[in-house]
Amino acid sequence: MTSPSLNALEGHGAGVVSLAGVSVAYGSNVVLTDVSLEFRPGEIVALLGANGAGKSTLIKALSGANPRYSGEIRIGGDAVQLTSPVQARRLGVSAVHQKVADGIVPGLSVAENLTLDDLAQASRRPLRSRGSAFTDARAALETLGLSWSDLVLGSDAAGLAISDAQLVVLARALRGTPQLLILDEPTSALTAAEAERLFEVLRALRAKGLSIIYVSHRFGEIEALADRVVVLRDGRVQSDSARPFEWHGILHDMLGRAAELSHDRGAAQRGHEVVATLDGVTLLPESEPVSLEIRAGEVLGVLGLIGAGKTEIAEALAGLATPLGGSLTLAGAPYFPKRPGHAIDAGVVLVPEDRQRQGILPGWSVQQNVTVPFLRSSSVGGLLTKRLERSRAEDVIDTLSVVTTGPDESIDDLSGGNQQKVVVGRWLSAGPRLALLDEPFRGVDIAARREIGTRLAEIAAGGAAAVVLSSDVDEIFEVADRIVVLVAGRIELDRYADETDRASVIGAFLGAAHPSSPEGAPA
Amino acid sequence: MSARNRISASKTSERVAAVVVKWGFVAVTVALILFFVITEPSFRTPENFFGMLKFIAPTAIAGLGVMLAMTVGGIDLSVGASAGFAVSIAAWTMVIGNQVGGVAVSVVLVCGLLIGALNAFLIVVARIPDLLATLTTMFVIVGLKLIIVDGKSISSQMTLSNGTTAPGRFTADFLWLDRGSIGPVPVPVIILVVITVLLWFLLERTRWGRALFAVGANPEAARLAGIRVQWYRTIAYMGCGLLASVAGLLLAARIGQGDVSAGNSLLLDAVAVALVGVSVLGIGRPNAWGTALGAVLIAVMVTGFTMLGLPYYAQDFGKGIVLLIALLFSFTFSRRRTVVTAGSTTSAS
Amino acid sequence: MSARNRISASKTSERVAAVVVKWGFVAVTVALILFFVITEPSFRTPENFFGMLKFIAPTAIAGLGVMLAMTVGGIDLSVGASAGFAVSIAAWTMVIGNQVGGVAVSVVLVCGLLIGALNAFLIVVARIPDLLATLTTMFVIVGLKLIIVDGKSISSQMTLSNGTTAPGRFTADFLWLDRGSIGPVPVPVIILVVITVLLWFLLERTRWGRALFAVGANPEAARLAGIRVQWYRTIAYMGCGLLASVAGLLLAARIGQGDVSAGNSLLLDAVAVALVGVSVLGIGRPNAWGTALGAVLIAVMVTGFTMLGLPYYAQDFGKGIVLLIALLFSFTFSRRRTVVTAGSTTSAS
Amino acid sequence: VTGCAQSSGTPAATSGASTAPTASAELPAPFDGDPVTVALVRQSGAGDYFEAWGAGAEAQASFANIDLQVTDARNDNAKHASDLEQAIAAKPDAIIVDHGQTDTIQPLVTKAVEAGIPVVIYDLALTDSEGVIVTAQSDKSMAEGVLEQLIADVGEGAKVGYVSATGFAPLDRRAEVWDQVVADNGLDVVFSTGEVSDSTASDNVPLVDAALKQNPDVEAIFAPYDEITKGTVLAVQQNNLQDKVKVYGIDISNADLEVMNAEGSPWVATSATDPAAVGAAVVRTLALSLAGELDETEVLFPAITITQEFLAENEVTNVTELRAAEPSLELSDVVVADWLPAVSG
Ligand SMILES: Nc1ncnc2c1ncn2[C@@H]1O[C@H](COP(=O)(O)OP(=O)(O)OP(=O)(O)O)[C@@H](O)[C@H]1O
Ligand SMILES: Nc1ncnc2c1ncn2[C@@H]1O[C@H](COP(=O)(O)OP(=O)(O)OP(=O)(O)O)[C@@H](O)[C@H]1O
Ligand SMILES: [Mg+2]
Ligand SMILES: [Mg+2]
Repeated sequence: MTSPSLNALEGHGAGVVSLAGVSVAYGSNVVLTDVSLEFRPGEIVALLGANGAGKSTLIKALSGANPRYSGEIRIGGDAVQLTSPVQARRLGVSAVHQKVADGIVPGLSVAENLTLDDLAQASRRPLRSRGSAFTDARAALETLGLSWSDLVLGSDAAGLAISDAQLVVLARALRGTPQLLILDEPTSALTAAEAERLFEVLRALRAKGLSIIYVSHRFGEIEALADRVVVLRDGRVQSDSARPFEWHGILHDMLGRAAELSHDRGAAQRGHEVVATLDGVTLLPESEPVSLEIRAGEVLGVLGLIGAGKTEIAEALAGLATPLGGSLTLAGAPYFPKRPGHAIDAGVVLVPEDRQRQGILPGWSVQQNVTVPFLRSSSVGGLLTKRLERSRAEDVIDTLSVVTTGPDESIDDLSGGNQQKVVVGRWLSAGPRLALLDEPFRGVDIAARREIGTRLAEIAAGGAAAVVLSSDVDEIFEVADRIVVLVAGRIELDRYADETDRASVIGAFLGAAHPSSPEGAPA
Repeated sequence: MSARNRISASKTSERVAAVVVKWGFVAVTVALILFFVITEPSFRTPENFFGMLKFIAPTAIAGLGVMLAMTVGGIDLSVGASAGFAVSIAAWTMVIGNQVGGVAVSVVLVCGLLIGALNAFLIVVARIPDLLATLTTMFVIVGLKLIIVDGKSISSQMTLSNGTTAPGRFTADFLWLDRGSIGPVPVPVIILVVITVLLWFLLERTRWGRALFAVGANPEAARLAGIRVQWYRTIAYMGCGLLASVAGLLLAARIGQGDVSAGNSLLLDAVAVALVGVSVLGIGRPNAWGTALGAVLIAVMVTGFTMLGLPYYAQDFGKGIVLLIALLFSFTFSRRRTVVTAGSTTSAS
Repeated sequence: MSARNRISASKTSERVAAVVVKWGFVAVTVALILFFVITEPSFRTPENFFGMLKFIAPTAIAGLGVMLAMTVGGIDLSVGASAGFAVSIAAWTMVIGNQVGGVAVSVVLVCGLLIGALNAFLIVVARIPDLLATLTTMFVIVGLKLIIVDGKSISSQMTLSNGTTAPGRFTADFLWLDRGSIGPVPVPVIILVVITVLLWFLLERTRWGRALFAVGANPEAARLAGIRVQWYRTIAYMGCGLLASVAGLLLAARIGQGDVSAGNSLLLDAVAVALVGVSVLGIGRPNAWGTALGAVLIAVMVTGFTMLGLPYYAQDFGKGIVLLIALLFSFTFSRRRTVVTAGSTTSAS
Repeated sequence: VTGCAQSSGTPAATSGASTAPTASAELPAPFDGDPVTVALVRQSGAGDYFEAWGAGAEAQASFANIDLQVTDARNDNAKHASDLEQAIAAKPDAIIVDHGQTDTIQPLVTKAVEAGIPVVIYDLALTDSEGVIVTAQSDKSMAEGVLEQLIADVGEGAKVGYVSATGFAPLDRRAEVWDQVVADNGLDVVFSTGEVSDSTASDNVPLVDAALKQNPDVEAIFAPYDEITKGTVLAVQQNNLQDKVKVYGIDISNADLEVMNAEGSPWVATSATDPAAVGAAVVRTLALSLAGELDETEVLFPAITITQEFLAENEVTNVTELRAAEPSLELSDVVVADWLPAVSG
């Protein structure tokens, strides 16, 4: 651990943001204790920590979104009391929060969402013309190197796919050139190519003297981007280190125990018994039919960009949507799940990609969130049995180490990653025959990722099939025995992990999507 | 349990706040009852006690119907109309159709289910937002009722269009619904208690109740969890229609004739009672006991204020103020924001 | 630039559906107007045209108030009560207080703002859900009004409690609000049009309007973007109270006395009109023109059906059915969620 | 117009069917050509009383070749004003205004008179009835009649209750009589309650119930509006006081008769006109005036007091039978002509 505070005395210069003894409590629950840190111009600081360590909480305090913090925050040497997001932005602090949904106003157009802050600015002309909103919106997108058509800019933001919504929120944060830019897991909903573009933008901003706080669970990104790594554990600063990063130590600081950055899964398992098949299924309106065998005893990783058709595969098998064409089989028999209940009864479960919209029952306890798909097996003759419910919930909490006060805590109070663990855990707790996981690692920390990976391997070893659908090459290599690359509804590659290598997978994955792309593989 | 799990250690102040939120409303009701018991001798008789419950039973039952619609995230503005429809149909069946009470009850209950099914159809299949759909149903049902009875109250001995006198009348078994009692307990009170207990049991103790709430909390997540969302919404609206028609049966038995105006004033009180029910006991979601308790509070206020000799308009004011105090306890002093989902106004698109 | 843009790829059938959704409601209104114009000679006179608009103006204005509350994601059930309060207060000021019309108007408007502020206080500060808060306000306001006027309608020459005769009366300038006209256009119609245009302009063309919508659609996003959520909600409810009292002023001028029952029938129609406004024109969010159009549809139905000689109860039924048809156009035939993929690929490379 | 066909279930039309009166002369001008258009602008048409009144008016109108254009404000006085305003704009041959608020209707009636449209008002107090034909059922006489019976039954100084509401013109007029009778006879008013709502009958039950719990020794209750009377009767029965408490009401309908006739009913007397007959008589008044055959400018329809005993003696169970037992209700000799017999009943 190196101490950066040697330069602290020089820190009175313009642009330095510092925290001294900052603490935050939710009710009587202290989640951030005595945090002292300094962020200097022209520096990208990675903020790491396990799920529930307090990263988002720190960011909310620093961006004015949660005025109820104690301790001192200084900006450019002046002590300030941050009371609202507007005030923070006026002082040069701009943030992109973890929940994308908290940044998008449905019903307003995409252009209006890109220029949402203007609505709060007294200096702006009160009259809004469509044209000027579009001009401003285009300028905002320009910072990310994007250019969207007027049709898109004029349409309702409610219809934006999550990755595009994330881009909108990012572009908005970059308007008005902040001094300190805070990004809370910005890439969890982006594809590699979009992430790479974002990194270029961030590097350019750093060169211009911005300071940037970057939260991510993807270490590759941090290695490629960060100048410093700050680790939070249980609400305290555990370490603060400069390049070159000593990952072994950082992981230990994060988790409180030794862990490895790279994970060797050993030999890829090969399943034999076919659990489910797609026969000539048309995934996207204009794509050719594909066929795919899903086998018991192996973890299948499906890799593809957003829009490649991954979700369509999952939805067809889970009974959410009927595929455009073709047929399915399960355990050798024709399979027509008309609704999710049929699929669940047949042992096919789906961890959906959008946790907030499709996974969580807001206001409900962790326990009730866990048991909701299994009401029948949690009850005797229709009567819900507390004991059955509780044991299932405790099982999920234990196997995935969910940070919570217990099964009765409201799911709303859990950190994002822990919410995701609850959703993943509940679906795996059923002992499925076929488990489909659509982007299951969004926002979960490395330890949880390992735990989920281990659970998937166990499920496969137990004679069931697991399918992970992801747009992240690292994740796929970490969990999958067999890798399928999907491009625009077509299967571009289908190999066991030990029969191929990253280069050819990435080639199939990106090559087809960007025939002339000069970009290399994402980190 | 994992060592990394957080420990909750709520402070005394938080616990006090929780108690206020949980029992504040009940305390207001009890305080009001005590006040009337002390100041008004006639308030404390058992007759008055059962009389109040009997008087509020139709409102409470209709409120329980609205509560049921609220569990799936909706609302039903047609309950008053459905109850009024039930009154006229019951009278029509017995007085003009010359049927016995049992037949009338069956016809009315079937009509209630059909009205519920109509609401469900408009909301689930035709995808009209619940507030709008049930408002429309309200107009249609009121109009239909008046067309059926030619805008007139149906009473026995009335002269029919063919010049003959109506053959039937409200039968004794039907009137028993209002006038009968088991021991000292009037029948409407028994019906109210039975329905409340059944609904409480259904919602809080069975998996079907849990599924209803899941549909209300996040329909998409519920669907993915294998819950038949559309089916449960249909059930909830049909249940609401059924309960509204039970309320109508009690009203019909009370009035003893097919009063055309019956049920008109039920809607606002039923909705109020269901909404209040959400906040009572700090539960923060639609629930049966809270709804019944809200109804009791209204009954206590109406009776007590009348005994105090307040004119009806001062009662409105009193009702508003007491409601306000109760709500302050439930919401303002509560740490967490209670989510009341009562009706969406915009489409899903 | 994205090639995967579903909007651009919309099929003809989809475009037809979009047209149906956008214009279906308008088409129903126009068809109904045409029908009455052809069948009823007295329907097609300019007097009737302005008469209908004049008749519906208070409902439409109260509906616009509800619409304003809906923009911030709320609703206001106290508009009918506020309008009724305005009627009694206007009468009290002129008849008992012996003031001129201008004073009465000012007093009423201030009262409207205060009622709106009370609602805002209950919702924003006391955190009571809007439905409950405004329902409570409704009871309180109705009760307060009746207490102020002793439950009596205030009319000129009435005997006061001290035995004297009320000194004042409704002044001519006040009555002009209903009886005056500019050219052939009655004053209430002018007021309605002005308010509609102003609200449309405010909501659709100014940043304050967009901020109101943002607060309604996603308060958390609005808060994080620096929009003063609580402030905008307060403004919306105060605006709603103001509009309700304007509606009350028009009613008072029309009735010419402090009718205690005025405003009672306003609530359901005002809410219906605002809700219908959401769906009209396929806009999918509260808007001024849609609300006004919904009010016009009601006026056309009431007038036309009366001319056809339908009894009042058949009108209820007709109202329900026409509403239903309009809603089917707006919701049922509309496509489900539009998915826009704006372009996840970057353009520069 | 259409209401005529649908109103066939009313006592009015039934009686018309059974004792169909016929005219003994041809219709005079202006009734001998195209139908005469008359706007009937009603404050409310809902409830049994108003239903029957409207049916009677319609029946008489169609007999006299009058095309009756009915608007119903449903107790919304603002709509009542709008309806009247639109009726004037439509330039009918005549206008009947049924009920209404003085200050609301007065200026519009003046406007109509100035526009040369003949106006007949019913049960509406105008400050300036110049050029207007006034008809009324006398609220004063109705209240006096039934209260006379009350005093006769329970005597002076009795403990009495009062169930009514304020703010409604007829109820306010009845209240004046009540206050006078209370003062003159030294009655001891132990409670005053009541309301008019969208469901008046059932909404008054809890109010009276509470009042009775507190004052079970009350001897008589005056509830001067049949919807309120019904609620009062229910509350009395609910408290098992029907043998001790007498209820006095106003108005009559089939539904009311059922309540009065019920075994042990406390509703001992009511004061009433036959609404269908009154509705028809108002139309006749208008017709005679248009034909130039009406001499008065004011026509009052007398009320009679009906007691429980009278009903029992004559075995009256519905309005048709009541009419037979008490023919004066039919108003068959009020405002009639050889070409215009009473048609409603
Ligand atoms: N509104 C809240 N009420 C109570 N506790 C909360 C609330 N929000 C967060 N917490 C708790 O605070 C702790 C820190 O949460 P925070 O969201 O800051 O974690 P994080 O480091 O961002 O985790 P993740 O990587 O999962 O996003 C968690 O234990 C969480 O349960
Ligand atoms: N041809 C298309 N045109 C427009 N939008 C599309 C098209 N194909 C897919 N989409 C939309 O893009 C989004 C993602 O598509 P899909 O679910 O097929 O991709 P995916 O591979 O599962 O991607 P991810 O799960 O990473 O978002 C969805 O909202 C989908 O409706
Ligand atoms: Mg976080
Ligand atoms: Mg997907």
